[in-house]
Amino acid sequence: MTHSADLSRHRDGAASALPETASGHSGLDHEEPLIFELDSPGRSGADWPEPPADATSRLGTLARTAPIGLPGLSEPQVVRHYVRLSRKNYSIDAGLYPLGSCTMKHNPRLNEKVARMPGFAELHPMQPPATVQGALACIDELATWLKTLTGMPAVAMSPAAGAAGELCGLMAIRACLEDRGDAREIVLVPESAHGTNPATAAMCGYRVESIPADARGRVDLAALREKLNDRVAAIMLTNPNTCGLFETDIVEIAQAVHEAGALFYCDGANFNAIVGRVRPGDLGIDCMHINLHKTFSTPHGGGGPGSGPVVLTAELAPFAPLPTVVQDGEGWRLVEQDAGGKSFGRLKGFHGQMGMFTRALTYMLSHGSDGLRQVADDSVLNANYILASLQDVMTPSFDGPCMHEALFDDRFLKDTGVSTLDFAKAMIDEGFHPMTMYFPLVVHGAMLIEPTETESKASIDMLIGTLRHLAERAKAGDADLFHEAPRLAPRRRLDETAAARKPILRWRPGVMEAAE
Amino acid sequence: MTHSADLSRHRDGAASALPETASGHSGLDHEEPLIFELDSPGRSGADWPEPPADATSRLGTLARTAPIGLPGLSEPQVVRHYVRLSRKNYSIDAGLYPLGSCTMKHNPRLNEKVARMPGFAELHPMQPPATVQGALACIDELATWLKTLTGMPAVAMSPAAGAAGELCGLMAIRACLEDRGDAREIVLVPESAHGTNPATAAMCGYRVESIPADARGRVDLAALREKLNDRVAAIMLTNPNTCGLFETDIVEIAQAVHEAGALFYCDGANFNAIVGRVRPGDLGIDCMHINLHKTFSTPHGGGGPGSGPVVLTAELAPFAPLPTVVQDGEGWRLVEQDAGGKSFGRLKGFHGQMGMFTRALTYMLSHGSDGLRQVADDSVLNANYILASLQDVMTPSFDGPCMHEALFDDRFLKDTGVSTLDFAKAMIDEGFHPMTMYFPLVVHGAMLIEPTETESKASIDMLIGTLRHLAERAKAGDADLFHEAPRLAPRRRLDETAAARKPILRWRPGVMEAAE
Amino acid sequence: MRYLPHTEADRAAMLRTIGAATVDELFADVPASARLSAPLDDLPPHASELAVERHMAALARQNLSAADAPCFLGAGAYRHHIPAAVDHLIQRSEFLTSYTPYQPEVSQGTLQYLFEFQTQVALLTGMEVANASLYDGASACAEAVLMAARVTRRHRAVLAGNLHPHYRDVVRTMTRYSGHMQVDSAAPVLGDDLDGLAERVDDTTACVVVQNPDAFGNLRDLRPLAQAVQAKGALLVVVVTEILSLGAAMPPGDMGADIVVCEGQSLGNPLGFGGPYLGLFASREKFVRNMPGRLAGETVDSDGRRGYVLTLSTREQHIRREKATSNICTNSGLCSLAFTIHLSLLGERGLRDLAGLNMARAAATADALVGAGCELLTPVYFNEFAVRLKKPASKVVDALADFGVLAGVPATRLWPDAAELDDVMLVAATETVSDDDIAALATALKEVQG
Amino acid sequence: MRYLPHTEADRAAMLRTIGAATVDELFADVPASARLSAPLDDLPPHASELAVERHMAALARQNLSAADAPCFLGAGAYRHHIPAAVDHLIQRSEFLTSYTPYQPEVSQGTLQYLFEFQTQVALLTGMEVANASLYDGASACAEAVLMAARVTRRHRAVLAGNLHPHYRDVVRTMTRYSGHMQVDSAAPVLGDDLDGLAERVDDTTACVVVQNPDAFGNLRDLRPLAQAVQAKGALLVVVVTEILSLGAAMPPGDMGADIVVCEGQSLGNPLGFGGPYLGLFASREKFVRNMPGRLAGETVDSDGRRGYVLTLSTREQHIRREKATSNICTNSGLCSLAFTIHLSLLGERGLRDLAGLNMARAAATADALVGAGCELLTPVYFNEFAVRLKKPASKVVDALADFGVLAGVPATRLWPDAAELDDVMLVAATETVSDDDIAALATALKEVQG
Ligand SMILES: Cc1ncc(COP(=O)(O)O)c(C=O)c1O
Ligand SMILES: Cc1ncc(COP(=O)(O)O)c(C=O)c1O
Repeated sequence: MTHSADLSRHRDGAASALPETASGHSGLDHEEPLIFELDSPGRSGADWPEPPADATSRLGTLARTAPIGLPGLSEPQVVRHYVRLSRKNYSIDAGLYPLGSCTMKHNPRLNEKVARMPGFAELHPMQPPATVQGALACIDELATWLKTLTGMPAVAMSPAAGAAGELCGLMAIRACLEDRGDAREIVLVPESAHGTNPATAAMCGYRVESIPADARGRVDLAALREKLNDRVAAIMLTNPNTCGLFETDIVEIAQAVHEAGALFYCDGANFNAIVGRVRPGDLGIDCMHINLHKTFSTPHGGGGPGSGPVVLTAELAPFAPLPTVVQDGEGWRLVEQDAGGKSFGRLKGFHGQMGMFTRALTYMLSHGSDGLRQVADDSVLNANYILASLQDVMTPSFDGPCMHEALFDDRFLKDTGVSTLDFAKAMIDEGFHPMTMYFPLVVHGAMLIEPTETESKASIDMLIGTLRHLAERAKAGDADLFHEAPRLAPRRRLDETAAARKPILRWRPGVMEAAE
Repeated sequence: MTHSADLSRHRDGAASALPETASGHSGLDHEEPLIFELDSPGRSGADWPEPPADATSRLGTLARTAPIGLPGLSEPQVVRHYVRLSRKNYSIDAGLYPLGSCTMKHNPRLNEKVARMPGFAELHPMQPPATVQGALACIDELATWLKTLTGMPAVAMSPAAGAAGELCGLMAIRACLEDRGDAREIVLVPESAHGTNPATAAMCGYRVESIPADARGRVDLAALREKLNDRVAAIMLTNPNTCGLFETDIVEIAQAVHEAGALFYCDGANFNAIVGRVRPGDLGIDCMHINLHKTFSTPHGGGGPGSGPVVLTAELAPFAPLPTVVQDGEGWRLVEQDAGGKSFGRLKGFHGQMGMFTRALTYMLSHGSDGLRQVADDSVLNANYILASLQDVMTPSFDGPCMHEALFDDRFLKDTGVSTLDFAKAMIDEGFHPMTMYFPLVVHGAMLIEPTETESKASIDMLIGTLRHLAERAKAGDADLFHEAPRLAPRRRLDETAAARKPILRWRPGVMEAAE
Repeated sequence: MRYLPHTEADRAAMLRTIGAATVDELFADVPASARLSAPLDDLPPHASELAVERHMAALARQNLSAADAPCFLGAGAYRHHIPAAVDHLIQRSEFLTSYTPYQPEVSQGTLQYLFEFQTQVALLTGMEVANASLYDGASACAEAVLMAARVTRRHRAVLAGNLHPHYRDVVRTMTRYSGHMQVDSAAPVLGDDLDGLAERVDDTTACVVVQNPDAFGNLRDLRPLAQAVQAKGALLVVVVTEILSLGAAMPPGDMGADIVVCEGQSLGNPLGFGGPYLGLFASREKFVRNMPGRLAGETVDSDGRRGYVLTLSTREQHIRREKATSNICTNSGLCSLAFTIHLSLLGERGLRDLAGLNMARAAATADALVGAGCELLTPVYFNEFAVRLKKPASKVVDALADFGVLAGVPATRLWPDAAELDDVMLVAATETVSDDDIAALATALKEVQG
Repeated sequence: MRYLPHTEADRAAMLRTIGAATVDELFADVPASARLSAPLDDLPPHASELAVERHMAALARQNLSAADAPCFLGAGAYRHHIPAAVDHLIQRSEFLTSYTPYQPEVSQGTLQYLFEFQTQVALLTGMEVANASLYDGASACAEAVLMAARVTRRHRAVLAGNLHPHYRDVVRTMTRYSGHMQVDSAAPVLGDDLDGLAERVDDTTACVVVQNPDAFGNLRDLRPLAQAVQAKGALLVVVVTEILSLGAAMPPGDMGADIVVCEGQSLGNPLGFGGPYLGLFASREKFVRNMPGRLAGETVDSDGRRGYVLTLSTREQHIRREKATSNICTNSGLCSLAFTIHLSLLGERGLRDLAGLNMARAAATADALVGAGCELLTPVYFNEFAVRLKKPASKVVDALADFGVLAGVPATRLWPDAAELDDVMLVAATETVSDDDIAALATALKEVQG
């Protein structure tokens, strides 16, 4: 299919809400082919001089001879391609992004600027330490912030994201238990936990057992006590939990876990709710990962990269992964080898997500101790405001106050013919990104709304007004509105079943032509 | 009007093509209030420490005491505001922008990067010359390129845009004529000229007389000869002209003008068509401005800034404005005062549009001599391709070959009830920016299409296909489609008459509320 | 070439459609004598990004960036901290690579910010209306003089002695041939340049142009002047070269100005060796049809929704041609965007705090200079003042540059003929000046002056 | 605080709606003993952009940027020229500040580029399918081993001796507790680490992991190995740490690889002191339901228009939880965008030219080093090779850093226990290395080695 052939492509059959155009474009929303369909062989958006003819001759028969199949585009086409694609995305910059558990807060541009300073961005990870003292100092300064904010004595900086942090923490726990000579086999995880928790436990060779929640949406302490025994290695508990609630019995839980000889992994993905308000170390946890890409505002980037440092107790610290940064009389050193120590090893190619460290530290310095506490306050205030404002038209799953996110379920949609999914898709037409849906699993048709602290009251009022309106229309029997949504987005609902049944995971020459 | 009040705002009366939403938003296209409507007093998106209480006390009664009235927003709101606004704009990055006479070509990002190097961006214009040798060398290097490409011995770098360049050139001409003791009063300008030409001539105290075009869209040489006399100071001629045609008789015109004791100002806005192909100096012109923001790709920025250096003959050079850059044994110097010389003075606060110079030089170095010639070739090729491809359905005003733009008039719309304006607005729905309309004034309902060299064949084919389609629908009597266009843009047609009749040129508190 | 999408096959196919054998044929209208047969060989061939970037970086390295040195230069261009969000946002493709918003349906982004910008400028200057920008402060000043002439139908402009001499020169240049203007300018004075100014107004005077703070940093009360000038039927044009001063000082509008022109660089725009900058232009509403430059205005679309358009275009060259109020077309679009974003970030409070901070930094700098033996010449200043040195200022400034300190602007660089200003240096201190910078200045100065 | 929109009035109004007197009440669920009553005073208070930027710039200045020094470091991270368009485009708000594309209707931008990215990775590696990225090359390598175990239901991994030791270590770490994996790794050899490798495969072996070019830069023909390994029912996992090498060298897919993992940093991503980087993961199509990580796939919307979604999610943690193929959730999204944009800019021709240029630069560097008395240890290399010095490499490298030259990576930094590698240095030369850089290296080396 060539670009211009689009002209003849008419969508027939399916009823569309949008007027037809000959070009396929719709005003400022441009249809955009795949880069492969924009190819002209021999064209390039780079002007590298042709290398000497014999440049690759030393490869002999190992030289690549057949065409690779990469498309040739000029720079203007490449820029346009990605600009057009970008315009099909929702973003926090363009609107409220109330994805519960994701902490879609404003990403300050100062952080981007700092991360690009050549003194950070253009450092090779294997430079002699004397030439990277500022970088090591930066890692250490961030580590100090993390330890101070969490009240924990140690931190492992290299995990690449939250899930890697979980692995780091659980491996430290397992190494520690084995070091105690007390290998165990079970990890307790609440049903409400994020999928990475059980997946990580499994990667650590543990069997996952779930612990029930009580009617208040918290861990059932009594039930937990029953589960605890000498085969339980650890509990993985998210706090505030994925229902957006603080685990009221957390100190007792920690005590019970420790009494049973197990350790307490805390999932800190929701740290935003309590930063500066509560030090998890004061609650008795043993380790916790922190998503710098949530609480500390490094951008999500459409799926990553992230960074998941793990704070640890003194007991777990010796098992932490390498490398680590230490300061001695001569400056900062990077410890890459564990001289006879107990480190469980290396988790990442190099030292960690430095580009996220510079951003997160910039963010912390900007807010300061006072500002970070205000972050927690405002994020919790906003969620409670939403909970209070919508409780008459939607169905909150638990009593408030909540922490930084408000959880609703689909009881208010009962008998309307509208599902949580339908409801969420209608938000798209209204200019909002949907909330997190069907998570956590402990309530039916969950809708988890996390406004974050960087939304203004006006913006939140607009969300509340829109959700009220939608709830009322659902109850008024206007199910079609929901079933047809979204109508105003670059695409209407996509056929996910077909995608999974016969996966097309890459472009292949000729395939599109054949399909038409 | 508060942001949330939007919820209750329904557009009634006027028939809209778009489905209604409660929020006023439409998917990814967000309605956005004015910044003033987003105000919360006391809020700020900057964290300047409060200055010492007595900081402004030295101003006494001259201190500003009453509120200024500026709105208080946080950074997240500011970022969202401008991101949302940006999404309501068409741009060259997102699509073909066939504005004739505007040279909307790709703006390479390398140029942006270079312009932001601290060694350029963070120089104060009044630094000691020893500390800005690289900047002066850069200006001189760009000057060399401009002189070489145009075949002219001198260039004045400070004019801020094309119009300022015209003023620069005409002032040099006037100063030169006065220096000759031969003050004159008339400037000849073709009717097809850009509005800045007569406006500039008037600013220079000249009376404008127009010269007619012949049937081929060029200056009528015979008619011109008749107009020439000893009261004529200069001719201002655009070449290639605004009909997209090369002035075939330009050498003879120059001769005739010079014989009459007048001088030849060439408007170089269309230099893109001939760069590397023709040196205007070889045609006999006396001076010419170059829009760096056209031919040399500095971005248009939604209206500016630009840069309009003027190349000059040796005769005119002494009259050029200050400051100038000269190289001597010790390096580069900035000549800010004309020691008893003939310079007509200073045109700009400082030395010129340095930020555009760095970009333009980067662009030139990237293309090189060979690449710039190819620019001319491809821009001309593209325009002729459009002309040839559409001549059967639209009405070209003149025979080809054309230069870098193809001119059509509205004869093909005769009796269709569709105007040039309607036709152009229909392009918006199809995802294209309209061409330049109703300019030049010499043909009826002009449509001036300049694709530039940075559009691919596929992209141009898509434009051609779309215009064919629209022309056919107009002829098929589908006038409604055109009258209602655009339906798919962020706004439908705006009432310009109302805007001019009772101008609202600024926000005032309370005005919006009252209006609703 | 990375920016040129055509392959040779594309070109051949297009030529076939055109019916031409070669591209050369398309240039048949060019006189044969003027056709270049090959690329000019006195210019280099195309180069990779890497090569070009290296070349330009080498040039940049030959400069002393004000970011790497204590910098106290002002005189109409000021180094301020630009929030990171500003540069990010102005680089949005839709702002950076769009044209003048002539098609309002797909230009609401630009039009709305221009409307907001105009409002901000009007508020800052204390005026009723403002336009969508001119090239820079100096050319705006010249346009103000021309507009005053149109409004008053008079042809004489009186310039105060302490108007920035570049502004004075641009006024002279741009009025030289236009409308028989006569420009009466005075020499700079270290004292009060308002003294005797009103007396220079006669019944042919279109306007008096005065800068506040003046070129030596003096902030004055212009109300008596405004009354005197207007009593004689002339307009008062007030020039502000440091727009930030209006965060602390009484606005020209409150002092009675008829037209206010400013250099807007300080907000959102880097020093950039002098350009592109941003001319602000505000006036009384009744003069609006005589204004130069573009204006964005509010209206509604055919669905009744609020929207914005360029308006009152009958003033402009593309409609009115030789009768236009100015020849300006391209203006300072993106610079006005940077300005309005920066000001939106600051808001009322941020602007006032920043202005106060500038005053405090300037006072600290002045104290240090007085401590280093300089005489402070400016009694009431915002963030810029003049000092008398013990040696010729141009020598001192050059010597300090060798110490890596950008100390100030010698008055004689602005007024080369004013021998009495030989030992006078203009010094500006903004929020970007640190205590270390001030100490470095004072130390180096002691070293140089002895 | 500039990032926090609420005024005190907003907060009060919201508390009223909630029915709480103070925000403290909302934290009532926190055990009293753990409530902090005030901001932690061992951390500094909030600061302006200017202050923060100064602080961070001071840290950055304490580093020797590879942009300011001749840089010959490789060993799994390579300094390449990144086209300016890449960084511009990845900073588009809609890419930078969006989440994982779980809502496809408003995420087509991300989904389509992921689909394109997967295709590019498949083409480069010569494999059938690729995923939407993992954290980095090393963790991708570990995931490959785990996947091989799932596919083969075997539990032993054989690692070639010249696998980058960081990769080896990450494999060891991530398999330590997972699925009873047994990791058999060998010591590095300056010769051929494929020698005897196939013999280490037994019927419990899930896979053999081999790096190509290996950690010393040797490019080898893996076809015989692939056959031998697959004949024993094991999979061949090929690791590529310099993805650019695939612009010149036969792809692992053509050599018979079952799984290919690469470090993708070289395209589009800065050195950044080691991260974030980009794990590429490709395999045979038949293994796709065992793949870790996200996959974008093509489908249609309800209007029949082509579109993209995340698919086969039943492999992933958010659906399958403890049965998932990996625990990965957040991946390297934006890094994959940078990669795909860079590769789109290069295209087939640009990639090949760039790869050839790297080979030429490396050859020139090798010549200069041999000229300076080094012994070249790598017979067939792409842009990286090992040399034997006359002195211990770590001393030489430190001494050269004092000359402002980043000369290479001492082999003992990677293998601290390999005394026989004491005088071996790894050297990489990309297109960013100029003739002057090479001369500076050679000169400084002669100085240091005598
Ligand atoms: C509660 C919770 N835990 C863990 C994670 C995993 O973090 P990451 O995506 O950074 O691996 C998430 C992320 O969505 C989460 O919400
Ligand atoms: C032919 C022509 N001349 C002059 C100009 C004026 O240039 P500028 O807008 O840079 O002042 C233009 C710009 O549109 C033009 O097209």
